[in-house]
Amino acid sequence: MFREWFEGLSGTAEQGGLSAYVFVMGSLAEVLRAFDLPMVFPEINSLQTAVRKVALEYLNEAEDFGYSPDICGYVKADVAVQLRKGEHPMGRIPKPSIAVLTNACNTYIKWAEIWERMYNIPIFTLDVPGTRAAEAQTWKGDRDFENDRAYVAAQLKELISILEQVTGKKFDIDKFREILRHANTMSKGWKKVLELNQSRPSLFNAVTDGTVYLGVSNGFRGTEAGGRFFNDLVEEMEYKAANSIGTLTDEQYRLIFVGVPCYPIFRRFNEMFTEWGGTFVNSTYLWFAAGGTNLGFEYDLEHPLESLAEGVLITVRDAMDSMFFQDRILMDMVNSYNVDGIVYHPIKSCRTVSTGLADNRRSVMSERDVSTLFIESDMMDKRVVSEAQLKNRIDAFFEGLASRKAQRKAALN
Amino acid sequence: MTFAAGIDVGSTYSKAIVLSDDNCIAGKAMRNTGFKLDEASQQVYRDALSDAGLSNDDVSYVVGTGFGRHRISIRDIHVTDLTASARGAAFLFPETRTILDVGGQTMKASRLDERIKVKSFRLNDKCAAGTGAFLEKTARYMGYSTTEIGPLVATSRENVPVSGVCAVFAESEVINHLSQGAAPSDIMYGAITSLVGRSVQLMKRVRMEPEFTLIGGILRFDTMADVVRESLKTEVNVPEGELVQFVSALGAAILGHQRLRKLSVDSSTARAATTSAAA
Amino acid sequence: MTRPVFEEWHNQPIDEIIYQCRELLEEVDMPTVRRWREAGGKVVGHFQVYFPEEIAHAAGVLPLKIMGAPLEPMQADSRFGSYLCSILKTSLELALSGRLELDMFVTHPICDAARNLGAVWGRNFAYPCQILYLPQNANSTHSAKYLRGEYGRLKRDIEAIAAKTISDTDLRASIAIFNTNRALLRDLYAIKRDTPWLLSADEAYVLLAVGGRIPREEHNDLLQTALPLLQARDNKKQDKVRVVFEGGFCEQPPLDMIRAIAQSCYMVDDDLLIGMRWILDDVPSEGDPLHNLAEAYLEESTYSPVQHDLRKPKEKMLMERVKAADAEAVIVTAAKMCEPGLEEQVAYTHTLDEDGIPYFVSEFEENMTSFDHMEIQLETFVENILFD
Amino acid sequence: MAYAAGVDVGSTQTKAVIINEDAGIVGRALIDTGANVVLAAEQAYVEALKDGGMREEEVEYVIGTGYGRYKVTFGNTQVTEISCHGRGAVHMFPDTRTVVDMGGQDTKAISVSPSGEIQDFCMNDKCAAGTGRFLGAASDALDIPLPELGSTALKAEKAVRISTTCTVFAESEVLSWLGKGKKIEDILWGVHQSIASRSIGLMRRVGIDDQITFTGGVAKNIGMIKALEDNLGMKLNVGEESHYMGAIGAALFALDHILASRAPASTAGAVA
Repeated sequence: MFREWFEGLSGTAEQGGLSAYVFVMGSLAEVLRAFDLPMVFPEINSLQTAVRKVALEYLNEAEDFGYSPDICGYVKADVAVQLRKGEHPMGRIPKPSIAVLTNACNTYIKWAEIWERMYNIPIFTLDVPGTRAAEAQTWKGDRDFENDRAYVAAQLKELISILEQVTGKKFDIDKFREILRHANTMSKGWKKVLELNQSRPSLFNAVTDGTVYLGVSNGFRGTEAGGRFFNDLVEEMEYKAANSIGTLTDEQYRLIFVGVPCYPIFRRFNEMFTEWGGTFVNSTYLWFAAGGTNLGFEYDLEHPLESLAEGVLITVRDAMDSMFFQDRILMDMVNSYNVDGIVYHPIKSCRTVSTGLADNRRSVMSERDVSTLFIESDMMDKRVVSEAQLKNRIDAFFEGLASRKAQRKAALN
Repeated sequence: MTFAAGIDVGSTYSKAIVLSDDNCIAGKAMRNTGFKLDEASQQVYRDALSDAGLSNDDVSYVVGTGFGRHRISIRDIHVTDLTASARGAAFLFPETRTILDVGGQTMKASRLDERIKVKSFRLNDKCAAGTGAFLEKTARYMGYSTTEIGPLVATSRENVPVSGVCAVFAESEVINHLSQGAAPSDIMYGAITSLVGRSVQLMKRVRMEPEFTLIGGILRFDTMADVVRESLKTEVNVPEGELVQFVSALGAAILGHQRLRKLSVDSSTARAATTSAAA
Repeated sequence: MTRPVFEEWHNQPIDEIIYQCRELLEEVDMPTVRRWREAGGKVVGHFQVYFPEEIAHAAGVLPLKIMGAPLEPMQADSRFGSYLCSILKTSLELALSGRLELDMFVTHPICDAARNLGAVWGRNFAYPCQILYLPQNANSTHSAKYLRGEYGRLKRDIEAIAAKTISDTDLRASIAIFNTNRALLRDLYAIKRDTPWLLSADEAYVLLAVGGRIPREEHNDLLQTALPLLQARDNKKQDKVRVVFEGGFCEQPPLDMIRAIAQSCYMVDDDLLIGMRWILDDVPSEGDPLHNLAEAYLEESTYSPVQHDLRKPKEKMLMERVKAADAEAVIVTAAKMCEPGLEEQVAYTHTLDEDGIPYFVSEFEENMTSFDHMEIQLETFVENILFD
Repeated sequence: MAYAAGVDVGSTQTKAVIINEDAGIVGRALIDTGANVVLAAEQAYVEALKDGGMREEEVEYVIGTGYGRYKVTFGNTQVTEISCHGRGAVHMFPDTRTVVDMGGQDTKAISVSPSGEIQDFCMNDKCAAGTGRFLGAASDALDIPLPELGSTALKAEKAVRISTTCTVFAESEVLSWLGKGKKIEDILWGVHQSIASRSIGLMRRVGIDDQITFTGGVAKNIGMIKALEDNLGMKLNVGEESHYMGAIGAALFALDHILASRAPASTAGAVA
């Protein structure tokens, strides 16, 4: 699926066709597809350079251009891709005709400013007010919610008219309704798949397999293929659950992963856990990086635009909540997913997902009897990924889990 | 014959040069700085004078520079080593446009214009991973002294990558390499390559242009310059022998003579003014 | 509040006034806040950069600018990871160490780290902690209307802690006081720009910054007294480079660093504590006050790396600042680990290169104590501009 | 009589400890790790045997720990130094709930259960800032031998605030303070303070509980003990063997293993 997708992009690049740069936390694919705008996810392009072990070249090129070693690695890898006229290990990345972003990550805004300067293209920031304080979500009917929704709705109208100018196409509400239908299928499926992993043994690894599903949900939202993929996935997982076919032959420890994966050593990172019989049953990455698709929000096809505003507000807000106010959600999951440990992985690149994880961890540990591991590295920059140090901490973490287990057994006998 | 002196008090070594007005180096000296900066500057100055066979009265102007420039009590003025090294480098290699100065504690890159003014400069301010200390720590860790780095690397056959995240963490990396049987010479070479990587990056940050002149203590090891040549794929200037460590002191002395000329012009015009007034 | 919380400067010569302001700023135990609370006053702490302080003021609550402090974040460190700016840690440290007591904490989405601070603060303190969602899309026709609604929400939350309803009359009165304050600050900056020898950069900074620690009425008194005294100084004009300092919009450089710069330069304009000077003109007093505040935030405001506005490309705005201040050079700084600040540096330097304006780039941290790097850069810079 | 051994291969020093069945220390050795890690492990072990006056065959089980734990080629298995320091500390001071270990390039804070299990731990991640090495740098800069640093620092009147975090730059900051005429002891005390505050940050992450045991090479430094105690407002456990704690813990795990293999019902030694 991804190959196809990247080949599609290379095609667009060669023919110099239109393309929209979008982000995973609120891609607004539903709207862009209605205009048949090919979507480019710079975040995914950047992480691919890390997975393909060439990230450092790209980072260095951006740092030579003047960007600090301390800023987001995704931004820097993309700057280098742009400086290299779209050259990318997986193909050619087209230039943007427009960039559509949300405030879910403030660095998106700084990032888009770079393209604004390079290409002077329209930049559209859909501003989605998030939850103001822990446990303080507002809902339909509440005056504060309506104030936010009116704001989002107005911006969506503005986005649509800009897209009409950029593409020279009229907005087609029926086509749009069709796209929402597919998006609904996907959200339903995404939610179900995550829930199914509560079963023992766990059916998929939330960090390795989960990241692949995430890619599909971002790249194919609003398409029939995307909907089908998740329907099939649900079936597959239900079958595995019924026949208790686990992802590990011998599941010892059930873990939650908090943060963004360590892409420079993606497989190896996971092995350091599976070696000890640990598997990730869920990951906050699958919530925020899916832009809240995990909520299973379904659009009301009778009132597509109104419902879009509500849906975007609720899902993007949830993506943000799952970064800032996630401690509560984690506490609940410790029970529902029978979790032995939580792995916190703050990274140098990203303050959005990393700031305050240490505090989050404190509050989870104060309310739940669960082991946690706190390891720092990066999603892009192998200069700050020290495998030896990671292994040392991970081993100690499992040694602790092992002796806890032993103690519990002893207590039972 | 008038003389000017340049005194460069660096974090590790202090250097002094006495320069005649026909730009000949009359005498020079170098010694460890220690932490009594003013004392160090006076001693190294005295050494340079005796090397030149001159006395303090023979020297009409003293310019201080380097990390300890503010503490040199015998100075007439002080300038930073960026300004001083620009003059020094341009004196030795008139076409110099980009200077890389790698010392024990800092790494500096600067770009000059044709009038030897520093147009743009960058210092490493992250951590020591990008400085000479990184090499010295790596060497010391493998049981070699700083002076042995040069000969050691000369025997290197391949490049064992040493990521320069943290000068101290690099040590545990070195343990692994060593216990996996890598040769110290190759590890050292790897360390130098990683350091050069950072220096080249710093030069790119100042939008480097040829010619390149490399100065500073670390350039004592020819390998450093060779690796820079390789990665820039162009020739680089390196001052002869120990002169590579005296470039700032030299530049300071040159600035000293400039000031002297300016002062004499001013005073003569002043005299002219008074005489004409008298007439 | 009848009794002032900051009287030390009263009936003092200008140097003494400035000294007292510096003392207050460097006092990490927040004496003025303590006095205010002892007198029964409530305090809303708001994280740097912009906050509509008029709304808190109208409820008789002290709006306190939380801008970090020169101290070791011994407790706050355990709440955060390695890769973070200092101001976030030291701000939380002020509260965790009991130096700072609040009745409400507000942060806003100026950057990812600052936004997350809302959740962190909330987990550590019982009083209300929230995020004020200032619009990140300044170019929607609906932004002002939305912000008006958001201010309405904030107003209700402040009324709750103040146990007082805020009338439009209250708001108009507060807006008038803040208009005066903004006008006085514009005068302060005019002196900096037109006669920089009359007050050094560090003096100007402390006169500005104390405003974040005391009621605005008091700050107005202070400035109304100080400005004429400054103009009456008979300092000689010196041969110094006129520079613009960019990069102080959130975390503040240490006072010693500003002093170090002032020794060799005239800092004729800067973005230090830009939030206090965010609104450029008087906020109209007639009409709906909250709407006027919202409108002013979007339409009558300066720029910073943490607000995206299609109408204000930051590098263009910087060039205008340089021109308006008739500056010869720019010091492009950023706080260590400040994502938006560091990203902006690239656009700034590329434009400065194109326009051939001398500059140097550096990073600072609010609690750094040695400036070797800063000094060598400054001196080289000055040496190369002044002598030939 | 069977014996158990632990070999802790650290970044700067390698320690070996041999204990008897009653967990009494009968032999120990400490050498510099140097370039050849495998050799260092062997030497330390051999010296510990010599020190205890026993033959290698008498040792039933050997556990390697520390950075070079996989380089203890003659060991039966490996355990991380984190588990070992926890275990060792609780053995030496049974009421230990928090362990702070300051070594060559990292500082660890560990919280342990009464039975010595690791509940939680934190280490410096980004770089060697605020580790024992910081003191090494200061001692180089001031050329005062490491063992005298602490006592010198305690003569201080007022700590100089050290803001540099980079271990290597510490050297130049220390020098520049000297240049500015600050007293050596005040600067040193500042260095101790800055390390203490960073490690307390780590300790607060795992939660500070009565009692705290201070282990690792730096635990010999009275200045650091004072700095930590002042800032924490509580006393620390510091033992003669603090330096050997990792090796002791490893030896105890080895002993668990020996006993467990004799009595299969036992659940001890789950780690090893």
